[in-house]
Amino acid sequence: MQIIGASLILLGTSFLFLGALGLFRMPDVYNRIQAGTKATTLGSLSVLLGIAVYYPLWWPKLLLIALFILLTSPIASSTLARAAYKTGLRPYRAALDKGEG
Amino acid sequence: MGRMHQPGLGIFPVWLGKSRIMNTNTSSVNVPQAAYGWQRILLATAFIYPVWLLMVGTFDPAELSIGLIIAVLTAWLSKPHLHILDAIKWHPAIALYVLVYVGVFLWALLRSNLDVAARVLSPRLPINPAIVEVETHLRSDLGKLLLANCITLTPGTLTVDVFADRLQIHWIDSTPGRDMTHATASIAAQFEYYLSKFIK
Amino acid sequence: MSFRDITALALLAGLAFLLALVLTEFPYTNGSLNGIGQSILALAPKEVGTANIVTSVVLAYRGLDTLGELIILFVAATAAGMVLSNSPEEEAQNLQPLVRFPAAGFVLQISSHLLFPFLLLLGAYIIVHGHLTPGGGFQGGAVLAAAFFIPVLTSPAGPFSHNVSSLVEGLAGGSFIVIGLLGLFGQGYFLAPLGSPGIVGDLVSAGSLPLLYTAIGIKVGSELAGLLARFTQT
Amino acid sequence: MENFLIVLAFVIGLAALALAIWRFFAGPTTPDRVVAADTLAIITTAALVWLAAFFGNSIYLDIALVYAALAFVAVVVIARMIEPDAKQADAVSSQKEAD
Amino acid sequence: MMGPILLVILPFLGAFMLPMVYRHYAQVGSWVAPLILVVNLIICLGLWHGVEVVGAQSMAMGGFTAPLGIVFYIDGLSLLFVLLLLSGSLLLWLGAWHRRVKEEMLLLLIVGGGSGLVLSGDLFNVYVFFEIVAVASYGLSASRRGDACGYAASLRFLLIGSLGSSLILLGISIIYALTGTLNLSHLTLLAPELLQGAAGLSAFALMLIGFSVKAELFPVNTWVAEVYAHAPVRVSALLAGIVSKLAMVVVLRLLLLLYSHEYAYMLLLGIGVAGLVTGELAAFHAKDLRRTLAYSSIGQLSVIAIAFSIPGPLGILSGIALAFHHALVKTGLFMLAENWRGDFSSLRGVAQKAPLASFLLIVFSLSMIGIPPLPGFWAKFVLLQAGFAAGNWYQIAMIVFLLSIVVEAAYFFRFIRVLYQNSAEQPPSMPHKRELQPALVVAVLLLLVMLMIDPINHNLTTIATQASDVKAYIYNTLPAWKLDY
Amino acid sequence: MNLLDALLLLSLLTVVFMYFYGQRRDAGWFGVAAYSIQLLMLAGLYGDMQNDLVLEAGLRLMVMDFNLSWGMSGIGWFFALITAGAALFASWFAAGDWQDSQKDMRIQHLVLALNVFSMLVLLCSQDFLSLFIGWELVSWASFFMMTHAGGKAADAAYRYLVYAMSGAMALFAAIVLIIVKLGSSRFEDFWAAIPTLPDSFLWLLVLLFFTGFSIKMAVLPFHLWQADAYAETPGANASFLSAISARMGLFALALVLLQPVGIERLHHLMLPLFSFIDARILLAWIAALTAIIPTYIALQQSDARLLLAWHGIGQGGLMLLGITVGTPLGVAGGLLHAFNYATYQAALFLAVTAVLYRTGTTDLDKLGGLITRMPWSYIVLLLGIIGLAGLPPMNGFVSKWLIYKSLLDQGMPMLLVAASISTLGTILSVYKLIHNIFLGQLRKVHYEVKEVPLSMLLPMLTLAILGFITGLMPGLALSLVDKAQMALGYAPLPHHLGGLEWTTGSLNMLWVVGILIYGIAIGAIIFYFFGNRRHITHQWDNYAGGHFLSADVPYHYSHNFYPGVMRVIGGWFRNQILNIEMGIRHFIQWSGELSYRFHQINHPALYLLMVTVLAMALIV
Repeated sequence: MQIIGASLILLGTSFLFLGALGLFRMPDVYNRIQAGTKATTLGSLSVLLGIAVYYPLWWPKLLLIALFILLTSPIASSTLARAAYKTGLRPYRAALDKGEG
Repeated sequence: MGRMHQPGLGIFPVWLGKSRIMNTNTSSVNVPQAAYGWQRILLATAFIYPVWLLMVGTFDPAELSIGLIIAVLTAWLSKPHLHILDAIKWHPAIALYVLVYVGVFLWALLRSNLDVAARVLSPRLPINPAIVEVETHLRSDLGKLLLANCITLTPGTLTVDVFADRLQIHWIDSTPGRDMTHATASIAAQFEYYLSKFIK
Repeated sequence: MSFRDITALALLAGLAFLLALVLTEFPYTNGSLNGIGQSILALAPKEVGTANIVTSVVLAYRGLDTLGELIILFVAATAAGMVLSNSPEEEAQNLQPLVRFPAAGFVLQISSHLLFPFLLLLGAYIIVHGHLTPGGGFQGGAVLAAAFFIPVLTSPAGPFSHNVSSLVEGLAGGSFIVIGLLGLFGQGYFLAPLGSPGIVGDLVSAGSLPLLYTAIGIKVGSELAGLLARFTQT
Repeated sequence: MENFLIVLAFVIGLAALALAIWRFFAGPTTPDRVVAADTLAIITTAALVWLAAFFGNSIYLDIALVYAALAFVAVVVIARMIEPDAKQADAVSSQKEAD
Repeated sequence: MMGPILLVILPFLGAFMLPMVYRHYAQVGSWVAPLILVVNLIICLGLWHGVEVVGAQSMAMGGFTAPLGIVFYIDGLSLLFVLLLLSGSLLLWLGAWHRRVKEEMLLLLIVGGGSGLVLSGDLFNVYVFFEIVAVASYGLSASRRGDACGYAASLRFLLIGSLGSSLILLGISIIYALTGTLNLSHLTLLAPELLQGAAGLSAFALMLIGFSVKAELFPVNTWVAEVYAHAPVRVSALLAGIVSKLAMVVVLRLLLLLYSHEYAYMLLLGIGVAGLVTGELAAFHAKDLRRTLAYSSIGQLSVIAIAFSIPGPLGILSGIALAFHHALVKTGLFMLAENWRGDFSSLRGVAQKAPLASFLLIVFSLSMIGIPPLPGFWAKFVLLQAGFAAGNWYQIAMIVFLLSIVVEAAYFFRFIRVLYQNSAEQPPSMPHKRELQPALVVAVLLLLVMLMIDPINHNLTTIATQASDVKAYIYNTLPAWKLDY
Repeated sequence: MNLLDALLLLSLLTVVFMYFYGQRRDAGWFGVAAYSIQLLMLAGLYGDMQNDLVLEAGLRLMVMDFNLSWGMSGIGWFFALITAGAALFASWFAAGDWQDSQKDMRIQHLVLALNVFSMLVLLCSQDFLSLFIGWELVSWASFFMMTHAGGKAADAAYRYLVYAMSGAMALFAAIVLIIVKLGSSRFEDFWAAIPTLPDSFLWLLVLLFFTGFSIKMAVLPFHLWQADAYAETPGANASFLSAISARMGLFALALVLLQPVGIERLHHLMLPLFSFIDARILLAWIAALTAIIPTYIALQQSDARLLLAWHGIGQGGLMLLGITVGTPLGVAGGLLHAFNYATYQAALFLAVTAVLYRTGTTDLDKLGGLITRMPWSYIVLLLGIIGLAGLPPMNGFVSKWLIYKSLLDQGMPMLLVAASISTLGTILSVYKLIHNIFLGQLRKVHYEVKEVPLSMLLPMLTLAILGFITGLMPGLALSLVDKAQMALGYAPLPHHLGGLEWTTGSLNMLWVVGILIYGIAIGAIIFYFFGNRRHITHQWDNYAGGHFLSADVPYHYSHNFYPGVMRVIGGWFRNQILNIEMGIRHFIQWSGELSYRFHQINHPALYLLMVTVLAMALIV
């Protein structure tokens, strides 16, 4: 059982790392938002789940945290993306031309 | 553009202060109807109280009673925000639809993460971003919000902004030649289907 | 990098070095908790009745400091309000100051409706459990303030009644002091604990401390909200 | 085995933290930094939960919750602040039309 | 013993309630602040009487005794400065801040915080009250509307003030790390053992510099001139006259109780002399009235620092006397400066238009310079006595001090003589009645002090002796079980 | 309440009265009455001024455990007499028509009364604290007297203020040092302790006291302020100021230092390194230089008031010289000179003011020939300058004679030579004064000038006559000097109405004047009976440089008056002291600007860091 928990935590941190890596590698802010928020959301959920395996009694609060992250993470990314768009940042140029063409 | 939506956000409880401003400044889009005020509060309490229970995690009588008071108070203080609850379609199978929706959503979240993982880990960094607009049939604000959130968390897409009935979406990989508008619409439609079961 | 920056950096480095030298003089052998700390650890559950020792220090042994910190925040809010508000006349008429920001995007606007009750509840939870868990009036107050602030942020043109916020603020601060004065007139000491300590760990325990924390929480919340709203609206 | 997994997770988490911090400092635009901050916040929330487990004390969960809430608010606030104000927004949009 | 805490709490309560009262009962609202001040004044006088009868006392907050809880220490010194704060605020209130809610609130908060500052017997508590006073003064200093320079000055004030506060906090944490306690009397007990090392003394240095920001000491007083030049005169008077002294009192307490050490005395003396020289010279160079007054207050506070750095009751006595005199006279001077802005040359011929104000200006200036038989002379006289009787360094400081008096006379009369010259242009108007009233009250007080110099001297001597009695401080504060330790 | 209390009270009441009613036209007459009564009261105190007794005033204060008391001794009484007299004449002069030319008579009356009062307070001081209080009162009162005219006077007064404050601070330091050392501020305690005080401490005290007092007297290195300040003060008050104000320094110096420390002790205070110079010689030479240098500066002046004011400084040096000689003869000479000087200097200033009143200027280059228009003023000025030059029959001769005599007796020939040089300069410059104003050609613009009204003429004439009478019968003044001398512990001079009998020589002015008048009478007889008939020409018919000038060639030789003398001594005027003053002033201004800039920094945190690091580095 605890192996499962530990694996979930490992999986979660891996996703967190992937998110951070995406943040690191992606060429423009929109793509960074995509990579960063998605991966970290799932990553943190996974970590929470892993902890819940360790401490089953904590599930109510962990669930609450998870719900909160699920709710706020897309809101934050969307708000950020909008702000970036409003400041006039264009999506990654080379690809955009092709996409519209 | 974005300023079209200015629903009446009575933020701090102005009604306490008998402010002169209140009647003039709240917009007409979603004015809370006084007649249904208490119903909404009741409904909101029903939503809020379980959250309290989740927070405290016990059934200690003191916690329960204080929690009830706080829940009602919170609901009352949130009065100007409660109009979004009007969007819910009430019918017996609502719980089921919500569950299905959550399942679909989680599945999409998982897929999207794998997608991101693949892209990030790929040495070529296969991305091809574009911004696409798509229409939605959902009418309520809550519905559109949930839709936007879903789209944000599904593979390769990110909601940048929402206008009256269109969503502005950033694609991480828009393959050349593919009809992006159509592809987006299909994704939106998928979630819309489940959402429209319980939200206007 | 100007000469001034270099000077400042050199000075900072010198200060750090000197502080490090001073650090070597500290009596580490005593352990981190020395005389007073140990006394409080031993006495607090019995005298005050909080599960969270920090709270007993914050509200009982050093209740006056807490009041002081509360007032620092209050002063800051008042001062900022004075500086940022447009003029006394406008203030008196409760006219809204000029708005610099346009309304927020749809997503944020709608989600603020969802977030508001949640944050409110969270704040209340933190405040009410201040004597049991870490956090308390200040942290809970911050969450409350966030709850009230997000709607302001999403639509700065919306009405934020500074009158009401200052009213709530005054009442909450006043009630803290009144509780303290009750101690003064009842027990002869300002902020003397009222009521019985109760059973450590219960929600209803530690006498009047939860009430104090509630007062602090509401006060901090309204204050920070008002302050943030001022900053946004100016 | 499980200890190894946990330690590995810890190391990976640290690496993630490092990358996010790098982005936070590297920029290059303000939105980039905010994204990094957002990511950092989520990672920290997870770390706080993990800390609660490490100490076996559930009160850290409260901290995690409050932290998550406040961090979110902070990110949103900054996102709002970097949005151009009314005048600049018009300038930006007109420029967009000119494009 | 409810008095001391009421001194602190009532203004706070008043500040909390003021907006509400104003909102609903505007007429009542304008009387809340003075009422509280008067009540506090009465309480303070009652306590004073108590101290005269039974001597210094302490009072524990919440019933938690000394080393654990927070204690207030009530002796002549603290009550004296509370009295100064209360009466000064009352004077400055005179018909001025009517219906300006926020300013009145800040004034009340300064009163409450300042009373706590001097009464408190706990280091961290002192810091908290100091912060209250500091933040309120940042606010007040920016209370003139639409003055960009004033805002910039206040911002700088805030900046350096917060830096100073952090230094104080650093010093307090060092002390706490060294001793494990924050109670002043407990610290006094432990000080000879634990605080006379490099760490303890550097804590003093940090705290001294932190408090110096508010006490306008060298060289962290660079905010002074611009803030005083742009803030409303009442605020300048309050900050220069009263608030700065409160910080000095804290420094005095630290010096007396914890740091009777050569280094501490010499540090304070050095800072004082440097501040005296730069302050007076800068005042000499200043080209407008309010900056001159601001720099002059830097010089005066440096003199007070020098006085406090002289070991023994005579130094304390002279410091207190100088502080009081400066508070009184600087208030009066700032009041008169309300309408007299700008370059000196624009003040030509003012005396014909405002003979009374000009006369008061001369009297205040003479007292400031220290011309007998005005009270300023006696304060300086005591300081010189104390200084010349102390060691070599102090004698050098006294020579500098004497020379600075010459400079002082030079800059005061550089603008006073302008007032009496004839001018073709229309001179600036005379001070408004609401500024002239407090100035007149100050003048009357000055006269009273001059007539009663001997009883005042005796009282102050008692207070100074009491304040320098470290043993009494410990015995009055700590419970018996701690003393055996 | 004794007579002294009444005197002080009356003086104070005069101040109060002048404050409220000073603007009335008859306030001057009230002043005359008040000062006359004060003078009478002082006369009434004549009998009380025995040996070294002090008449205590009723007012006593106990301040800060120090006794403050006032009382009058002989020396105070002597100077008080001069003060009240000078005030009487100033007020008399101002009471009449002269006040019409003034705009601010109320303030003038007020500051005069204030000065008299503060001087009386100073003269009555019986301990160091009351001395300092009185000293400051006098300083500020005279500052206000100088400053109220505005313009250049205010600048001069400001300069005076800085000097006075410096002196006061030296004094303050000395007083506090004494108090700290002895624990008492009473004169007696100090005097009693003097033999026990170490030389170094005494040197310090002598220097501090001398600096403090001599600034008021404008003794040499501190002399720069006085002439401008006195010259610019409105006429009546200027006469008062120059007659007595600076003498307060002399009084204090005599009271505090010379008499109690004693000339003997001063004589044994050797200058370190330069052991051939002792304190007494030092003081004497400073006094002698003060007598010389300002006199020759006066010679350069082209403004009558400035010229007179510069002479005041020189005469002060002469008085100090007499006092420092320290024999009964010398002290009597110094004191008598103070008295005599007051009479003729007041007369001179009033005469010049009279000229100013009629012509509107005191610029010596713009006047001339007024003798036909203002003969009485001419006579007053003539008598005055005879006194100033120290020639018989005026009283200046007597006091100078005493001083020279004492110098001779003490074997100080070089000082005598110095004093004579000073007198030479005086004679040269007073001739310039009278010539440029009254002699020579009358200027066209002054055709219509008339003699000043009787209200102004009377006090001038009275003063001049007073000067003549005390010159004729110096015994009158010497009997006053006796009192002062006894208070200082010197034996009174054996004197009679016409002069004195002294071991090394005697003086009888009655004889001297008699012979003088006899000589003049013989000359007149020769002139009128045996000489040519009187030949009256027009004032413009004159000659200069050997050329006759007719009435149609206006030529008045006043500009660059003593070119020859100036060519000889001009090189000596290098204004070294002025340069030092300028240097100090510039240094203060420069460092003031530096300090100001220091406070104007935009990054105050730097200082904070700096001082923190420094303070911590000192201990760690």
